[in-house]
Amino acid sequence: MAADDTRVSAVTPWHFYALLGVGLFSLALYTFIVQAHLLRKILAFNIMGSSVFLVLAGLAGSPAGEAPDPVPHAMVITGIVVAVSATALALVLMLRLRDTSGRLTLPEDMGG
Amino acid sequence: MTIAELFSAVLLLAGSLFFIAGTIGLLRFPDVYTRLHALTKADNVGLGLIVTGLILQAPSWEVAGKLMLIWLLVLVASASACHLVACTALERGVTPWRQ
Amino acid sequence: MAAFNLALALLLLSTLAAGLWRILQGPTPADRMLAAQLFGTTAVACLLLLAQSSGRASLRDVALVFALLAAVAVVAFVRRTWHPALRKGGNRRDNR
Amino acid sequence: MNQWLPLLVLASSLLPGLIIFALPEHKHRLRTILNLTGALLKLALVLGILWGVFNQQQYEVRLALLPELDMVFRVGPLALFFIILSSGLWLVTTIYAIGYLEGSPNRSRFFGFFSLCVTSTVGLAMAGNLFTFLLFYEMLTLTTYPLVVHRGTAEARRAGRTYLYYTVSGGALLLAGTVWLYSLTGTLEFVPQGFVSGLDASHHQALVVIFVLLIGGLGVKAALVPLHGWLPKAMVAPAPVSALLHAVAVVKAGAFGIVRVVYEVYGVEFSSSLGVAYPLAIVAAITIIYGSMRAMFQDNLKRRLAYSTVSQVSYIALGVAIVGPIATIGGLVHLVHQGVMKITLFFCAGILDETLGIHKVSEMKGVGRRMPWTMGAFTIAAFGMIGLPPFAGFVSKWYLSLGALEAEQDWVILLLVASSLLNAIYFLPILHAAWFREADGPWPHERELGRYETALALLLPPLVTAALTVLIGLFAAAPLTPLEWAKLISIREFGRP
Amino acid sequence: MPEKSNNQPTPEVQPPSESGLRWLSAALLLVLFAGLASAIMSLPVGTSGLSGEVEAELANSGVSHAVTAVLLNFRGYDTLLEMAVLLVALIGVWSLAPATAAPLTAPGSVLERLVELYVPIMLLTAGYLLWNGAHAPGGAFQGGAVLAAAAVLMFLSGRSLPASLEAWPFRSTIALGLIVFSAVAALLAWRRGALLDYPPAAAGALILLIETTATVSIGSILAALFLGGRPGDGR
Amino acid sequence: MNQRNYLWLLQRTALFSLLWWLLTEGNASSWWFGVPLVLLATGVSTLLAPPSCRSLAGWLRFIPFFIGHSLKGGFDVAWRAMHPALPIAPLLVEYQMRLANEQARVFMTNTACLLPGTLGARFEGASLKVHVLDGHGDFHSELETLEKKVAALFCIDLENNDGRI
Amino acid sequence: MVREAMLQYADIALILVPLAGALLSFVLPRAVSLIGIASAVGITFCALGLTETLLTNGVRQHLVGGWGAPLGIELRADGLSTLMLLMTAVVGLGISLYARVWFRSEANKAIWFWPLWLLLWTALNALFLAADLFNLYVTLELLGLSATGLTALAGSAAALGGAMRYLLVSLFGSLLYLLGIALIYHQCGNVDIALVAECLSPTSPSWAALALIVSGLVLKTALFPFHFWLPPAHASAPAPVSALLSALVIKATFYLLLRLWLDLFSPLAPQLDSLLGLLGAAAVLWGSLLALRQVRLKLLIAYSTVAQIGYLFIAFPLASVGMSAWNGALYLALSHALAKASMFMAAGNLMRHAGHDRIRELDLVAQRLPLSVTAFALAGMSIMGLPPSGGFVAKWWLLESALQQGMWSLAIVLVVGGILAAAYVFRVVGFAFTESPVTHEACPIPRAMEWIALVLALGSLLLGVFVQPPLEVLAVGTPLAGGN
Ligand code: NA
Ligand code: NA
Repeated sequence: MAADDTRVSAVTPWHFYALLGVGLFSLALYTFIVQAHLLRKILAFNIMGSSVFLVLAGLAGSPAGEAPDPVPHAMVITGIVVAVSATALALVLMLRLRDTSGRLTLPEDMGG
Repeated sequence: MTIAELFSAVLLLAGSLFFIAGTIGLLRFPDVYTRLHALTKADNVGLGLIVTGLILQAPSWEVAGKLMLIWLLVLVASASACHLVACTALERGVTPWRQ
Repeated sequence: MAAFNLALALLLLSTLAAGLWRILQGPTPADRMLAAQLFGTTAVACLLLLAQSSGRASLRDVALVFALLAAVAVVAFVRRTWHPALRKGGNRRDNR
Repeated sequence: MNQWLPLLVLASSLLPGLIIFALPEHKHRLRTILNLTGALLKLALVLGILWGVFNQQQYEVRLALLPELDMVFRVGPLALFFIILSSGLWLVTTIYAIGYLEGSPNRSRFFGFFSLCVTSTVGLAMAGNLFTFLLFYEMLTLTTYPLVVHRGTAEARRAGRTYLYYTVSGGALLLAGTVWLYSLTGTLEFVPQGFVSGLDASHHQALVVIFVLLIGGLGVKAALVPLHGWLPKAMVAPAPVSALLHAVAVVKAGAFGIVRVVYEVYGVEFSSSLGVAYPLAIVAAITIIYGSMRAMFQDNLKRRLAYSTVSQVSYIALGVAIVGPIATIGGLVHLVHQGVMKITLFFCAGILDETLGIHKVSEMKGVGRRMPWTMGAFTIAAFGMIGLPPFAGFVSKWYLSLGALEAEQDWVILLLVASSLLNAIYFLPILHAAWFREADGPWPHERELGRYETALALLLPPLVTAALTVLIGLFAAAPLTPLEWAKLISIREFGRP
Repeated sequence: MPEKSNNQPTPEVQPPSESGLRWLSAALLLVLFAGLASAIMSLPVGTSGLSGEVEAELANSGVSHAVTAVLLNFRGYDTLLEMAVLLVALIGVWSLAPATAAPLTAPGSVLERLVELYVPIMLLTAGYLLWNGAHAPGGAFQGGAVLAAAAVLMFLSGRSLPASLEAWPFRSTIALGLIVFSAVAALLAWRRGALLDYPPAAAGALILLIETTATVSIGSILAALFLGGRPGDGR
Repeated sequence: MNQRNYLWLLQRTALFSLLWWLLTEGNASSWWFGVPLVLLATGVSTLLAPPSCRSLAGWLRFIPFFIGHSLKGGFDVAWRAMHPALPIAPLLVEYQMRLANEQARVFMTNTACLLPGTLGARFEGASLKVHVLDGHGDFHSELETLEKKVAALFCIDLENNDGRI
Repeated sequence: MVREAMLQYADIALILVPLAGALLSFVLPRAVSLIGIASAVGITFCALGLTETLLTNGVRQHLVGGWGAPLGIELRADGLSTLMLLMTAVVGLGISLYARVWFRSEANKAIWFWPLWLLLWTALNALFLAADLFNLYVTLELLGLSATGLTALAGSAAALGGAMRYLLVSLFGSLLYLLGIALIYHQCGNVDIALVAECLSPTSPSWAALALIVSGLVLKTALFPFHFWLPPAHASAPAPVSALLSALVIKATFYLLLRLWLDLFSPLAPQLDSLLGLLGAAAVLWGSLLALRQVRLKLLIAYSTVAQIGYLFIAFPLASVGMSAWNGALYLALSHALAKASMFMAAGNLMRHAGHDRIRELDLVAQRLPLSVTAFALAGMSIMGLPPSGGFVAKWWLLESALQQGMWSLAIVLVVGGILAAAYVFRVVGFAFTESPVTHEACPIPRAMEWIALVLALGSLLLGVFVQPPLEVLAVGTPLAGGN
């Protein structure tokens, strides 16, 4: 699939979804970095994930009313399952960390 | 626009108004019990009206039945949820608001 | 008609903003849960309207799943998060 | 057979070493048998090769390692020169070490590394290219470290750390120089008169830097000032280890490497025209004087000997750096002569320590009468170091002086005279105290070790090496002596006697 | 477990990072956003991606819904690994902690009646979603999620798995989907030379088999994840 | 298992079949997959909730009552919520149910939530705590009407009943 | 017959065998270690079989579902993939054997270790075989989650904290990667690496995808300054887990980065290699310096990993001339895998024996656990880059490239890094020679655990002696030819 010149760059509603996606991604990333509380980090991760899915699926809308491209949708479903799994593991890990160390934040750096 | 469509539109609009009313109740009522009243009753009537409105537009009987089914499920869930929340609030000692 | 349905769906969506305010306000977790319940019911209504307006029958299935999962969410809330037996100390946070 | 012999020479110490590691601590007898069998076998194999080389046989093994870069063992005259020294002195040192470590812990570990250390030295001696040399040079570092820290005291570990910092850094310099050289030339094969002279003149500046890197890397082990700092500290190691460091393996490996680089990588003529030989001579000269000056002020006997090594080994570098066949002979022959003499001195120092607890020069008053044989050997070696005829050291200094005259470097004569004077200043007082002064009181820590003045296993090795010091000095002109070998090598390098 | 945190004094949270760091990250993220936005705005429009290819092979895929065809056939291998991801998360959770104790009080009649009514309906709905996946949106994950919700409802009403089922029967159920999926993949590789190379005639049936078992497994895994720990001990 | 139970099972199977039919929106080709599922759902349902009496006639009468009253409840609460003065006077009252059947009690509690002004907050045995939105209203008779309707659904005779299950 | 089948299906068997092992060990917890060892042996045979087919028949390609790109997913085994698979198999077998003994006293952990480890192995093999960008994303997630589970297995607060940090970083890295893939898909309309390579152009979507993917993978590979998560995770996990994290998991993301760099990105951003090289150099120095400062042995080893990762990235700017820089980086990856696994095992032995891993108190261990200390020292040789070892060969090639191109600063970093490595390795070995008395209860260590560490260490040395075979494998269908 070489880049062919018939494709034009123009703004469509689908671009809007993708823009929304990267905007959300940036916002959530800010939370992910700045917030120390693990639950917030995990939530931020989930929002980042959703915004990536928004980019992936949002741009899959077809221009001329045809059926939308199913491949990104399938990828999003796979991605959601992965995100759910990761979230479950992260939450349980967080609770275990609280039980053992009494904290809901990451420990200080070790050794430097 | 046919009569059925007009009727449907009225029902949908009425249903939406109930939703809005329920939301207002959720905002204005003073405690969790009264808010439960607002939410449960208004939203279920709202949904019922919307479902009825949509049934009038439904392409087939099966779809109409499915819409009814969904409404019934929401109804059961809301009623049970309403009781469960109220019951838990009582047990946790949330005192009802009095004038 | 489809446009009308779509407009109503958007109207309903806008009421969700009010629900957000309740979530922010609380004061008890139950109040926040109520807002979540409001979201559930409203979402069902929206989805049904959208299914009609867009002709996507599958959205009705989504509404169905929403109806089922909303119940589970509330039950999980009262049995796990807000369960009376799990309360320690006073109910300062519940009563205001 | 010609392929196998070099490998067998390696195996004769490698295999015993590996087996010894696995031996339980209490199996002294088996360990001793393995040690001595290995050492004797190696000496026998080396003598076999000597005979072969004498009869114009070629000994070469080539093992593919990196693409286009082989591990090569080639036994020519220069390699053999060093191998004979190492394997001969190893045998003697092994006997000495067996006696010295009698009853001490961790002997399996000690003799295991001891054997690996000699394996590395022999491999480095036989290396047919700079790459192989580098491999064994680094292995030598690793195998000596456990010997230096063998005693496990805090001081030993400090010394070990210093040793590592110096030698690993030296190895890194050598590696950098070697790789750089390889990236310019595409070959690292040792050949007489070197292989870099054909390079384009635009590379000459790089070649100078590479020379500095290589000599810097080798100079650490050869203890060229200012890279010598590890050597005096390492004297905390047991006496056999000091013997190994100073005479058999480490310091010699550095000096030998300098010989290889100057003669068979750069070629001595090219080094001179590149302008790197003269600075090397200056560094060597400074080291000679500096080492002797420091030696004078050491009361600790082993430390004084260590500084003496710093000074004496640089005669080799000096001889190499002075362009001319005669100076080359002087430098090369000192490789062997210094080894034989210095090992004698360290053996004796070890005996004094073991038998009487003497560590310091100031404790040596009257020790000549208590231990005449030991001090006799010590005296012969010290005279040799000073350069008195007819001992071995005289031969070296003689050829160095002649070579300096031939190369019109008259200042070297002055240097040698000064150095000899300094040598006399730090050795003669020891001898005077030992032979002509009365002991102040009881010895610091006297032990009864057998029928003779000390244990026989300790006494025999210095006597043998002292005898050698006399013999190779007296019969320097006889066939197959170090001097004759050195002449042979020099002819190969310069194409003329 | 979450209930503990509810009224407990909030565990110490580090003071918010210095404002300098915040400003720095905000600025960097602004740059990130700008870069990504410009990249998105210059993405070409009119690419239909792989929809043409999917359309062309849909008839041979064994299902008529394109997303399901991609998930179970064209990119079925992704889904196989994705189920392994789910399993890994569960094993990780089980390795971390025992399951939380069930709620202490009786569930109450209202809840019990709700469960009686809802659970069979959810079962039916899960089956419907699974069946629907062949020609419309839906499929194993959606069905599994509803199934898991049913199980969660059961847990919450105080019912737990009989002890006899907690060991290998439960573990087998959890692994079943992946076992069947990989067995089918391997079998097809053996008979036809490539992993998951369905014969077009049998594709529909095989996919349904895989999806059915996957639904059961996904349902049990999600339900088990909800418990937040391994069942059987710690009660 | 007696005949009534068979009938009951049949009823339930039919109910779940109807459900499947609705879910698949009448897709005839879905039944090969649906039948086992319906049977499974029936089985699970039977395990969870043993058979009990339901009156069809009662249901038919209940539906209009329910629709009418929930509409009334919706209007009532919507009116109160929108009214500027917020005309509410909440009260927590106790109501003694005469329903003997536990299922019936639950049904009544749930339904109370949807009908005008009442909210079944908690019940222990026959005593139901009801939260009413307007304490001045006639909530008691409302509840009694509801109870009668529910009793009819579950074949319960409220008059000849000593309050035990 | 069996042999032929194995040769024919070696690639997919590399995915199915560990997966089957994981499932079995999950269902039958009583037989976990037996199943685990059987799977490990099976995988090793498959990897050898794949190598054999690769050498006789060249690059292997497997069209999953028979579709082929772009509709379907392709698996591809060239020399680079096969070498990584082989490395994983050998080190994995060693780790499995070690873990069998290690977890003998902790049956309650063994039942979780084995399924997690086998799933991680599945992820590794699947990752090395994948030729599809989205499939790679799934394998990355499988890898990250299983590694998290394994890290947390120790159960201590330190381990849980380390696992949590690792999980968050790994998830974030994957998301960056996925966002990059999203941009690529919508630009190219597919996710097959070979097809995408033809489509990427120097436009802002391609650059954005590049930046996202490279930063995601760099984060996961713990390149300085994103190394902060590595030491806590690697140092607090149980020894076999530390070994596999440092030896294999890091290599997987590095492999992916390298693969994508070679196939997709290097023409797009030729200047980026300098940045990666710079970070690599910083990692070498910073990691080594911190390793020197550590009080605990396992942290020292973990920081040594940080430094060694740096070497891998130094190859990027060096690779513009000839193959020797890539050869060096890969050779370093191989020998580091063996050496680091061995080091963590040796450290695990010392820790079990002494009950702690404070370096200063490792008194007399040389006498008590001579094999473990020997293993540590021999593995250390490879880490220091001293001959004869794979590390030496790798460093030789890297240095050669650096000097050929006159990149003096990188050459100096390579040399200085070696010296620093010697310093930290001998800090440990030095304490092994102390002669302080026994001050604590010592716990006996099964000999097998010591031998396995030693064999892996010897493996890393043998890599320095037998250099041609790995290079022959690597040369098949190599993407490493580099620009000239
Ligand atoms: Na010197
Ligand atoms: Na000297």
